[in-house]
Amino acid sequence: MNLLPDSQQQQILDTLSGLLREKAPIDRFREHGEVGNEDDRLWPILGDLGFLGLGISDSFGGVGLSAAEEVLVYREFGNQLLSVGVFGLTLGARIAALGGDDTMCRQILSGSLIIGVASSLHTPVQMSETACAGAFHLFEASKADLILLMNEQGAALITADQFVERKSVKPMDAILTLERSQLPASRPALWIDASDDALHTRAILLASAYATGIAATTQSMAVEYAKIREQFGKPIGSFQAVKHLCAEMAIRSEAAQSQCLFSALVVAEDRDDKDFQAISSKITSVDAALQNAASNIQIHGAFGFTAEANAHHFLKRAHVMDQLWGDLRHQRARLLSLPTPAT
Amino acid sequence: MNLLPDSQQQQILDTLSGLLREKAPIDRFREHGEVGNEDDRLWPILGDLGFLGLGISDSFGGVGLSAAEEVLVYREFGNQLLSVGVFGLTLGARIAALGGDDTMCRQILSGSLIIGVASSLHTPVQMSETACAGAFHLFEASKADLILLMNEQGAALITADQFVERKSVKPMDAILTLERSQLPASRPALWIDASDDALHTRAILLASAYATGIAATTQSMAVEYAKIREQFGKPIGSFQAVKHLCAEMAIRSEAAQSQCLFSALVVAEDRDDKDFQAISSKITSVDAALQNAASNIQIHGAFGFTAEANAHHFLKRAHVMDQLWGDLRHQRARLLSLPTPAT
Amino acid sequence: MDLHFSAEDQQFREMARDWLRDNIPAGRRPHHGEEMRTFDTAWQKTQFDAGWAGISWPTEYGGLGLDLTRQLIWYEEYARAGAPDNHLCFVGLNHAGPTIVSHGDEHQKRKYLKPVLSGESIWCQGFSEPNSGSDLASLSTRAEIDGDELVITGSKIWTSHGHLSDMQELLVRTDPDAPKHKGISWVIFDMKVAGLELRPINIMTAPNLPHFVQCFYDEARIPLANVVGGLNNGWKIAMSTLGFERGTAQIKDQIRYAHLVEEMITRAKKRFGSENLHTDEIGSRLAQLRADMAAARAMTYMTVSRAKAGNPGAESSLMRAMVGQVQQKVRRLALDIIGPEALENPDEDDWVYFYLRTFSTTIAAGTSQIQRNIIGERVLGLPK
Amino acid sequence: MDLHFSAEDQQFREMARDWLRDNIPAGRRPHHGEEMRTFDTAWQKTQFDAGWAGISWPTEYGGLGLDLTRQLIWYEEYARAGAPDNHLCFVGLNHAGPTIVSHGDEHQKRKYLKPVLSGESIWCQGFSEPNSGSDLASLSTRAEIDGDELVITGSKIWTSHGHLSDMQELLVRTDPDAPKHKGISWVIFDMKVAGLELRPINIMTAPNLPHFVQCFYDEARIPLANVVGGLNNGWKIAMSTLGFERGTAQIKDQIRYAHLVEEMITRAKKRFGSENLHTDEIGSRLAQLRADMAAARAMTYMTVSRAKAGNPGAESSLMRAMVGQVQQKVRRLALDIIGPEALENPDEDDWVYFYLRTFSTTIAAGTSQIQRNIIGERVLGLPK
Repeated sequence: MNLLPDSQQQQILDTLSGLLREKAPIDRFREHGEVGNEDDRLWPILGDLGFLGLGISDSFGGVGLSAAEEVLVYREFGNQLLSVGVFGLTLGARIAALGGDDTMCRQILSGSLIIGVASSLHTPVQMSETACAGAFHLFEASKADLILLMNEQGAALITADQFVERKSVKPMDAILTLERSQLPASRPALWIDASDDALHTRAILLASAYATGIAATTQSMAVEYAKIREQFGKPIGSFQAVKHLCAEMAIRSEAAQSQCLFSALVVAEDRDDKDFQAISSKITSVDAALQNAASNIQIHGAFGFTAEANAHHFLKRAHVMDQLWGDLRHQRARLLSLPTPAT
Repeated sequence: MNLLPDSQQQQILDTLSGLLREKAPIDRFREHGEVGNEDDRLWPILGDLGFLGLGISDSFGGVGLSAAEEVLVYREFGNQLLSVGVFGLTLGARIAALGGDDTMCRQILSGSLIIGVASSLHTPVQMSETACAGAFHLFEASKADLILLMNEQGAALITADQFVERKSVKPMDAILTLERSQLPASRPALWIDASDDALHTRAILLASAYATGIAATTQSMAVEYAKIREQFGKPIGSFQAVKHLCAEMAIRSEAAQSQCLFSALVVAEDRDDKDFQAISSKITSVDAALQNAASNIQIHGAFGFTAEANAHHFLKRAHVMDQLWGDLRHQRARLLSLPTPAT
Repeated sequence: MDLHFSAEDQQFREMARDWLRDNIPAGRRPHHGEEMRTFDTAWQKTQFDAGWAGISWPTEYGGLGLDLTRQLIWYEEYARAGAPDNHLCFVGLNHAGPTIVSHGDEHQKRKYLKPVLSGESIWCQGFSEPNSGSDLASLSTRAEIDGDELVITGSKIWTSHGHLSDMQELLVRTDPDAPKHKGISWVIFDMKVAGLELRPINIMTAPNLPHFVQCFYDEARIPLANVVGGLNNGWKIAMSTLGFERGTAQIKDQIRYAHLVEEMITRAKKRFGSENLHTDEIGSRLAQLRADMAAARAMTYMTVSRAKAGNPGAESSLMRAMVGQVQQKVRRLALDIIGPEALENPDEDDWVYFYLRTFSTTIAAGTSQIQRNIIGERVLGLPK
Repeated sequence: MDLHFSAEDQQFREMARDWLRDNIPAGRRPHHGEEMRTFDTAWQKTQFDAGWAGISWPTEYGGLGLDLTRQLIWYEEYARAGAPDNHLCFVGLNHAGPTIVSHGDEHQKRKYLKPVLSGESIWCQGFSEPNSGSDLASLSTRAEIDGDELVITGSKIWTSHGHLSDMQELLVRTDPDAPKHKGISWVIFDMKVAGLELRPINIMTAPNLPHFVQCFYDEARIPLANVVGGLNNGWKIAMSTLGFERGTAQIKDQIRYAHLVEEMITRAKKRFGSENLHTDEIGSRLAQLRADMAAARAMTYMTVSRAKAGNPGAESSLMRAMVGQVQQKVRRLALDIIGPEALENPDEDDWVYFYLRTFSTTIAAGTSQIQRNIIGERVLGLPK
């Protein structure tokens, strides 16, 4: 039993972390326009280095590792607020591989297919091998070939042009493009039933890993600022009120990170309690991301509220992570309905 | 518009406050045995001075004032943790007066009838002019002649011997005697329908006034202790963590007190929003009482947890106030169902 | 104890209600730029022209000279009517104006007060500096006396709407050798004088539109006569200015949030079904907020009652803190009620804008930590 | 990263599970007095006799010499089996014992350790004084050296179960002239020596039965050889003792609370109906607690992982604080689930007792404020 990364995992982490710090510094958003980002330029690079196919078997062009490694890299993605389009690629590649579509899988892993992400606007949603339908938010779908869509029943890739009444809306998180759209009953290009693979559980897990990145980064930002910003002749971090706020952030961050790594291993082993653990992880990590992002703004004072501080980007992205594949309210209700895990 | 007591009200307050400090200091509980109290010795004295019949018309031996004055004295009762038997007297006298039973009313006001207080153990409870029935906790009923019973339908006085299967239970708040009992369908000795008088609303209001007393007293205890107790060479109240805890107590206490006085005036005028205001008052004040009592224990450190510190009595009594006539959960659900007040 | 307003108060209330119903501006208030300024100044002018501006200001300077009860009634009717907040007028009406009323000389009063009430003059605040936030007294913007002028050099930051303002209440250090609280002056600064440069600062609610500005003063000159309340006396004056903000201005917020909570309840009942909401976690939080708002209103009445008894006291900070707490709860709950739509920030719906905006309100009004220090020390008498 | 326990670990787990199933004492653990002592010592002896005591203690002093993973497994199986906590053995097993293991000399180890494991010797703590609570280093109980003895005069307070204990880990001031952290010694005090008087202190859970005692030392004599870790070195030793408490002992609590939360869920579903609980405010809080407890367990695994990597670190204080927070939430929620029965405190149902008891646990383990100071300063490196 060991929750710490082994040396191979640490090497993956170090490589990725160095790459993202160079190619995707948080400050990259300053040079962009009102809405959107240019992270799709990173997909071929990430694909090339194997980061998009960590959990895909090598016969489909992947690396043949597990959910554990995926979680480690998604935490890094969260640290740098990578476009949520990356979820479309990782999970889309898995659908393609499980669906036996070698060509599509390799296209995704090379970063040459763009996959948007659908998030349900209202229940009910229809989801089956023969027909998917409903009302959705579409993230990062403006240039997408396919749209990723999933819930407890299964996971689908749907060709983008099947979505109708598409309408760009002004997003809270202006780094991401956001549309509203309807999907009339449409046969998915690929469908993986939940009984064949717990893709939805994995999606929840990856969103929670991303959220732990937000929680950890905002904690570091706040602590660093509290060490250097002086008021009344001393660093604000020496005042109990600020110190305790930072301590709360650290507790939440450690809780989220530990549960995320634990549940990654449970998902990797396909244990019976995988939903229990992954949902617990999403609850803990989204809560940590939302609260730490808010506290980070507060600790930065008026500066934290400005557009030029990066603090607000983390808060807004935390809300996106909350909504993806079911918000806190939904996850709490689901968690309560599950049996006590045997182990 | 003025929420401050006028000079007559202030005089009532000063008289009562002096009396209780002399006759009912908090330390009186130390000299008592394992369970119970001797506050019934105070009833004739309080009755004699008119404190039990403030809201009763003078034709029935009362003072002819309003819910405003009742609330002021109940806050004092809460400060000194007077036996909850006093609710039986105040509300019982009102039932007797409204029911036209002059003799009974005067007996109650003179402190010569003892009235226990029933609190519902489970819904459903049957409540009507012809039959009341249900399962109840009985407070201070060991020597009682009558039992006070009420809910949204109306208010009843029931002769004590109609309650069956009476069984003493060990109370959390050991200053009060507590029994479990059943009431088979029984005709009340007196019944006042809710359509005739909002006795239940008044009961909620008085419980909330009592709770504001708990909130205010525990706040003062905590603040006084924080001023004198020294650690690390200075009073603990100079540390932000303790200071802010005290500030939170003061905010809650001021909120509870203000809303209680405001709702007393609304009840006194029988305004349409009387339930809205009284329920808001109970929610605010019980919440303040519970939280302030807990914070008071915390600020006193290990000493706060001892039996010899009085801090625990306030916490336990706050829980009794929560249960009387519907706990926080029940009151929140009721409040949400009410329309927005017009004024 | 008495809930009744006098017949005169009641009459005032009815007049206010009638007037507001007929006169509140149609259309949505713009959140930014000149459009916002046009909207706010026009609405203020409408109130002034009809004789409703400056309820508690002295009549000789354009106000109505009425008591705090009337001010309360006006705010209540204002909120009930759904009248828009004219935020741009806030500093003038609630900080700078009342300061000049209390501490200004006759010339200053005659010159500066009426344009505030009439909406002609928009004021902003110049208190915080890059290195002086909650520790305001450590400010270092210098003003040197040169004949009958002050020559100002330094920088102020977090000046809301500075680029849309005419005047600024400015704190400057006039005696660098005195202890930090004793060398500060409160001055009236004209935003049109030479030597002032503004750097716009965008905020998270609208990353592409300026909200704050940073002000750079490079030997900017104003008359020495613009010092209010005496040279080097500015700290005391500023504290009383903040006192104004901590007093009556909060009443309006309290009333506004009460309405907002009722709107949230309506919206939640619509989304979840009112029959499902009773013991729902969102229902329970809404009910608690409803009780909180009832209590906040009662606290307002208590504050007004104490003020009428000639004893305003530090207790009003309790009401202010309560409103701040409620705002935090409202913030978190609002998005939970909206659900997935929370990810949109449409111009025609204020909820998400409001959510993001509260992050700044909390900071601007002095952090909750500072507020709790004040309550602990000034209300409860705990040691520093 | 790996979730699997080794085959040996697995075998240990199964043996532990089998043994516990067959051997945990029947009947409810008494909360007070000699009955409690009899129960706790007997249960500890049963564990010792069967070879389960002192999982991580050195074998030469009666322990099993196993690693932290085995300790974790034992706690997990212990909780799963519903084995009763023997609180009276807590100080010996988790404070005094580990301190002597780390800092004691050979004689002290031989003499004092085995009786702790076998349940023969109950230890209590003598740290706090009437005027030294969270500011422990300001303690003033004096110990003067007289030949080969220490002569102790002063008072200790909040000694849990002092009246039921045999030995005491005691902090005394041996050099009154040194700076306050440098004149303290950690000594082994025998509760049977002359010159010790005890004053019982009753607590709110059971106002008529003593829980704490205050100890009065009037020239009580113990051998100088009872000083552990060197004269005037006691502060460092005590901090490491508190470190033990802050480490593994918390694992047991974490596991216990996880079970408690599951019990609460069962009880809530019974009272409210599981179909009504999904978005209920109580259901929502329970679900959050379930997630919290899952995370607390993962934090435990993280702590054990770090320790195995030779890097235990201050981060274990995060796990400890998390468990403390959960305890606060459990406390508030427990009574809400019970409803009106919360006003009863029956001997045969632990819920209300537990609720009241948590008030002391929070205080005893160092206030949450002190904990947060430690996290801020030692984990995050924020300035004092």
